[in-house]
Amino acid sequence: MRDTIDKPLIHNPWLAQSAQVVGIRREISGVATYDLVFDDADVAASYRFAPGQFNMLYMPGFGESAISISSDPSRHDLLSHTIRVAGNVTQAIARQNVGDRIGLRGPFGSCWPVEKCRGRDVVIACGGIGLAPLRPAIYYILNHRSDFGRVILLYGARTPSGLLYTSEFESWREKNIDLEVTVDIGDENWTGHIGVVPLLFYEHRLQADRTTVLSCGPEIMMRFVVFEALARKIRPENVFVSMERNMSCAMGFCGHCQIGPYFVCKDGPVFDYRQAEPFFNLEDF
Amino acid sequence: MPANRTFVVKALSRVEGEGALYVKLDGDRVEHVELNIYEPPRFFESFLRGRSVHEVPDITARICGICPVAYQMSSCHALEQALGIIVTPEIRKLRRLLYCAEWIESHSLHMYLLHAPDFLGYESGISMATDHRAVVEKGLRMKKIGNELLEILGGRAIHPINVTVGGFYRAPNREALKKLLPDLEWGLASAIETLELVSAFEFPDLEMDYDCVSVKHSHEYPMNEGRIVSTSGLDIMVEQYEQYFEERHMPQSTALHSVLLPEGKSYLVGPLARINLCFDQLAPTAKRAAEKCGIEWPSRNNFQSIVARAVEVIDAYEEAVAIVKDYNAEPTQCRIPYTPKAGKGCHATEAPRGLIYHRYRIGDDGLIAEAKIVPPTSQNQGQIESDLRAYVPRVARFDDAVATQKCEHLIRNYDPCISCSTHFLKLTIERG
Amino acid sequence: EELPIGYIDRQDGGLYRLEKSDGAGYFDYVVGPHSLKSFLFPPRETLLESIRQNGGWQMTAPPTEVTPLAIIGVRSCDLHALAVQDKVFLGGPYVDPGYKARREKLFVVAVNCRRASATCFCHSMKTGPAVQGNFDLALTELGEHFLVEVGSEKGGDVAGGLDWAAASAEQVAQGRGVSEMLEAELQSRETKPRSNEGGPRERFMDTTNIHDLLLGNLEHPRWAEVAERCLACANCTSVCPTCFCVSVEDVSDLSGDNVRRERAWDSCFTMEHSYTNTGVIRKTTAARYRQWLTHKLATWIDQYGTSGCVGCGRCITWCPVGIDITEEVAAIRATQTDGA
Amino acid sequence: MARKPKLAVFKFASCDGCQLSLLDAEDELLAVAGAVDIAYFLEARTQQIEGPYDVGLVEGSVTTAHDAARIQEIRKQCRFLVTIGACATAGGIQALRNWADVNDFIDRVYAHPEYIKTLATSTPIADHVTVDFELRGCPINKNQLVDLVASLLHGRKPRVPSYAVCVECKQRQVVCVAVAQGIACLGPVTQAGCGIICPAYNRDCYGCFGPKENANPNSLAGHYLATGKPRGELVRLMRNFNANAKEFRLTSNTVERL
Ligand SMILES: Cc1cc2nc3c(=O)[nH]c(=O)nc-3n(C[C@H](O)[C@H](O)[C@H](O)COP(=O)(O)OP(=O)(O)OC[C@H]3O[C@@H](n4cnc5c(N)ncnc54)[C@H](O)[C@@H]3O)c2cc1C
Ligand code: SF4
Ligand code: SF4
Ligand code: SF4
Repeated sequence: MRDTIDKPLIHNPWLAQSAQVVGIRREISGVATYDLVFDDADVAASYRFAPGQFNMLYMPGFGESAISISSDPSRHDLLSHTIRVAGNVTQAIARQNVGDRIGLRGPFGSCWPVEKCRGRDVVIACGGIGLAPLRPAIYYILNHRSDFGRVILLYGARTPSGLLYTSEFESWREKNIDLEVTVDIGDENWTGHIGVVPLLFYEHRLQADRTTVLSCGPEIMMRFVVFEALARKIRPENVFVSMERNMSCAMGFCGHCQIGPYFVCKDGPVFDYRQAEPFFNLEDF
Repeated sequence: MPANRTFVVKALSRVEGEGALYVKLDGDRVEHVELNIYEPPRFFESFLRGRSVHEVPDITARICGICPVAYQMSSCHALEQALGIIVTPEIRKLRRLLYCAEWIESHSLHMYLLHAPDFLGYESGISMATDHRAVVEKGLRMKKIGNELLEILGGRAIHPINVTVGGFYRAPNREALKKLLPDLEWGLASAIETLELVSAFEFPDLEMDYDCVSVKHSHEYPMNEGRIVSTSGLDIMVEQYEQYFEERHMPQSTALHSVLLPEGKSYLVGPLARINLCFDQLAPTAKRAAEKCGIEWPSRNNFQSIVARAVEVIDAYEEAVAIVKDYNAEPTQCRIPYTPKAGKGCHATEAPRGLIYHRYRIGDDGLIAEAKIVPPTSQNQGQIESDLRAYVPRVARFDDAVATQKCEHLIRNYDPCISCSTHFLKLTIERG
Repeated sequence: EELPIGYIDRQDGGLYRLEKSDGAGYFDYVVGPHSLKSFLFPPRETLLESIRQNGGWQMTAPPTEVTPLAIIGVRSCDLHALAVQDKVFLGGPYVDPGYKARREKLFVVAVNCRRASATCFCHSMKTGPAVQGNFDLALTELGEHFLVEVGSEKGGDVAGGLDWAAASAEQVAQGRGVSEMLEAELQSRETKPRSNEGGPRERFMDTTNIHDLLLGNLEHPRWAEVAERCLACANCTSVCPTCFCVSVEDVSDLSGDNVRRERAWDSCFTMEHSYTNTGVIRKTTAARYRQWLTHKLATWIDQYGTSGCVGCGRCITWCPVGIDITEEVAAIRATQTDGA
Repeated sequence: MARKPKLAVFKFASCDGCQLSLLDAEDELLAVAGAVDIAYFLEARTQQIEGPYDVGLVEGSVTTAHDAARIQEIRKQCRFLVTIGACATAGGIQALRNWADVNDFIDRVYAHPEYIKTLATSTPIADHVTVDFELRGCPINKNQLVDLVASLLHGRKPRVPSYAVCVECKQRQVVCVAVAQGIACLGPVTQAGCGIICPAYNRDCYGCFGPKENANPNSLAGHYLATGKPRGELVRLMRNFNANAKEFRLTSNTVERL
């Protein structure tokens, strides 16, 4: 016990760092991507993150929100966050302009197992804004494309106008990513799939023993993705989901993000299905 | 001016509540004046029946958010009389301190935010602050200190929770009170400056033959107890109140006018009445300041009630300083225990706006069987109408807006606490 | 705070009374409403202060200056709770700076209990009654004398500086006897017939396989049943010496230019606790009670390697309607729906 | 700079205490008056600027037919309507009439009952029109009111917790009066916000802020009954300023019928 107390305290983990908004891209209605650069050059130089990790973005007076990093992990000059306007904090962020400053703590949480996927096939199944936390994983794979086998990206949204990052799709396809896009409700220009993401599993033959599934989106969608993956004999430890819970500290102090034995903030947000299984289908837990 | 003119003022402002004023003029002659009350009745006396004794001060507080302490104090005293409870001198002092706090708060609010703007030509204290920021800030701070005192003693400023039959639930924290002492001393000094400020105002010249009524105590300025006296020579025990005063329900209104028997005359309660009747009981500093402020006491001009309020704030601050200085230990007993039993009791105290009378009967089951409450505003209402009857002819020459504003000013002299079940709203003057 | 010397406490579900007792010594009241928790992990604390300054924010963490604090009369259950909170705030990848600073300046004078209240069940949780470490000095009341045990260097320095007589072997044995007797008495609760004429039920908890028992019964009807009684008022979690949930909120002035980020004790019983933008996760009181109990007694073990309950019984005493953690566990054990 | 938001304060059947809270915010009053345009506030100013208003604060309950019509008009005038206080959010103490015969009340007090126009019930504003936000309390807490104004100015959520009074009691380390003294306290079923003054002053919480979310007064009343509190006392405790709030109303009726 005592020895933990004597562990030197490197920095105050509650202290947010000031970062400047250097770019804002409107993605879809109600969602924009914010590029942030730390004010403190030392902080900027030492900051590293892994795909799937998130930051706590701070708007003084409003509060903090957990936001996944959506930029390329190999880029050290800026951090992107794709944010959907939801409530208090995200609305306040949406009122910021280029040049304004916000607070940032991070990175926090577990990451997509991209390292362990080297040499394997990867299925990325995501819905709506769930693509944002997976984009760093996609970039990672693209940066090391030859290290991976088949890479399938199954992406869906309610409508075509709800799809993120569509301008990048071409370049992803060029780099040999099987990209299937689906929507719940099409419009007159829509010629692609109609239906929910889990159905896209039927478009592909997967090799169970060499496939890893990464999924992020509404819980109900992830439940069916897991179902389809397991039905194809993919082992639960190779199926990864990203969970969301109220998060007030990101360090396991506040207790809000617990799911069973896990703190989503430090044990998650990315869990393999072995971990998530006991609690995944419980209401209210 | 047209011979027949009616002006309607949508709302009487800077008084607590809503209602209407109706004036009918025949040339310069006032044919009819009527203050109409729009406050919907809230039936406190009815639903006090069947409640426990200890709940009464919590409930009566809700009659009025502006002077809850007055209601609580009168309830407690009346019920203590019914139950034969005698409180300790320490409790008595703390109650007086509590009342001082409410006077400070209520009077400072009225003087600085509601009434002074009338004299200085502003539509509100808020507008006045643009030109006289320091003055308004001083008033706010004086008011705030009153509220802080209320919070320490009562738990909160509006509807205090620490007041109960038999005393207090918890003795006020000594340290907290002592810490407020410098503020109270500042308040005393500021109150003296306030008196200088307001006694230099220009007062419309409306001398009335008031029959002033107030509680009077042999050596204290009246707050919690005393006999009931009047200018016309009344000097009775509180128990006799209902033999001399009667509430009459005026048609067209939810208000009950209180009149002095047997003639059924209207009378004046409030700061001016108190100072006229109890000048000698003022605390020394307050008395000295009142003597040299240039107003002749007794005053028959209720526009000078603002001066009376300023004097009373000095008195209240002065007493508060003395009581707090003296408060060196929290009393070991701050609440006299009792068992509810059948009995009757009544009591009158002095709310910031004037005399307030409560009477209760406790039934054999120990619950309230009957309650009667006479708030200050219903007592003043007849007098307000009389004042207006005298005043309206003098302002009839002005156009509607100005005349209304002047009538409102007059009504504000009374600082009417309309929520005490009585409310004003619109002024109609019919000129025929 | 004054010590209620010469008093004993009478505790039961939703009931706490201090009563004068002739035989009572200095420390014969047992666990009171407050634990060490509030000293090391204050109910409200400022984490960060932000001031708007030329277009940006000046963000600073308030200094964690602390005055050394000595706490006298800490019981074994609370010492175990202290160890649990140490794990939470100091043992993970992140260290809470405020807790750390206060913890380092803490001096603990423990006391070996001579009696237990009806709500105590430290023996079930293996956390008492005898103090087992994590203190600076420990006292055992022996009639006229106190037996003092030194538990740390700091404690030794303090004791060394005082003119105390060395204890005889006999006295040491006598001291040990105090705890052993109490322990035996507590153990006997488990075999006693349950109803002891009208007096409060003397608590104990069967912890056999408790982790799997609770997690295997997440759909047990008892959760809904306890929710009929539970007020979701958060008294239990607040008095619990190990519960650590907080809410973190900004407090700002009217201009919005001066902001304090504060944390305050929260509870899994509040709605805010599981709020997310897409809905409250634990809407029902049943779900909240289940979260509390399963965390305290089961998933805590996954997280920190020990139970979150130290058997102090505070949650039983200070529950306004006397809901009893030991009874709820017993009820689930008696009627488990799962083979666990 | 953007146009200052227009604020209006309206009064229905009430004691005026809640609107007074704005004037009681002495430290912030002038700053508030600088930041918003106080367009209509009879208690404080003569100036009355016509609607529409950005924010309307409504105090008091609906007890007359005229007021029932007036609140409809006010709703049309206000973009964001906030009810302040127990009267406006639950019907207030005057809702006790809902358990009695109003005519009986009137006859006792007034000599000319024919002039008294009043409804048989006292109802909260939300029974009549859509309400955007509620500030509870009898009276409201002025800090919550100032925070509400600030939150409207800055476009954020007001900080108004929905948990029990007990949460703050424990935060302030106040020893529970129910457990340690056997006083029937409403804290466990009442929403926090008052600053837990009552338990801190050694007395029962009597429910000024109304039922907390997921309130369970049935269980609490059952426990108090079981530990010897008289039925009448519990009925009266629930029948105060929030008597007409659903959870309190149902429990007081249940206990009364026992
Ligand atoms: C690990 C993780 C990663 C996330 N990544 C993204 C992302 O990349 N882009 C994005 O748009 N959103 C993301 N979210 C969701 C985002 O955190 C919430 O939408 C956001 O906190 C809502 O805050 P608000 O203040 O605008 O809403 P309000 O409804 O006003 O919420 C108030 C506060 O409650 C908490 N809260 C509310 N909803 C959530 C939630 N869903 N998750 C956690 N805390 C919540 C926050 O502290 C928030 O400030 C992520 C959530 C988690 C847990
Ligand atoms: S769960 Fe109850 S008995 Fe266990 S440590 Fe917490 S308060 Fe004490
Ligand atoms: S168990 Fe008891 S103390 Fe805990 S939330 Fe429920 S009623 Fe409150
Ligand atoms: S809620 Fe209470 S304080 Fe507010 S107006 Fe009504 S009676 Fe007065």
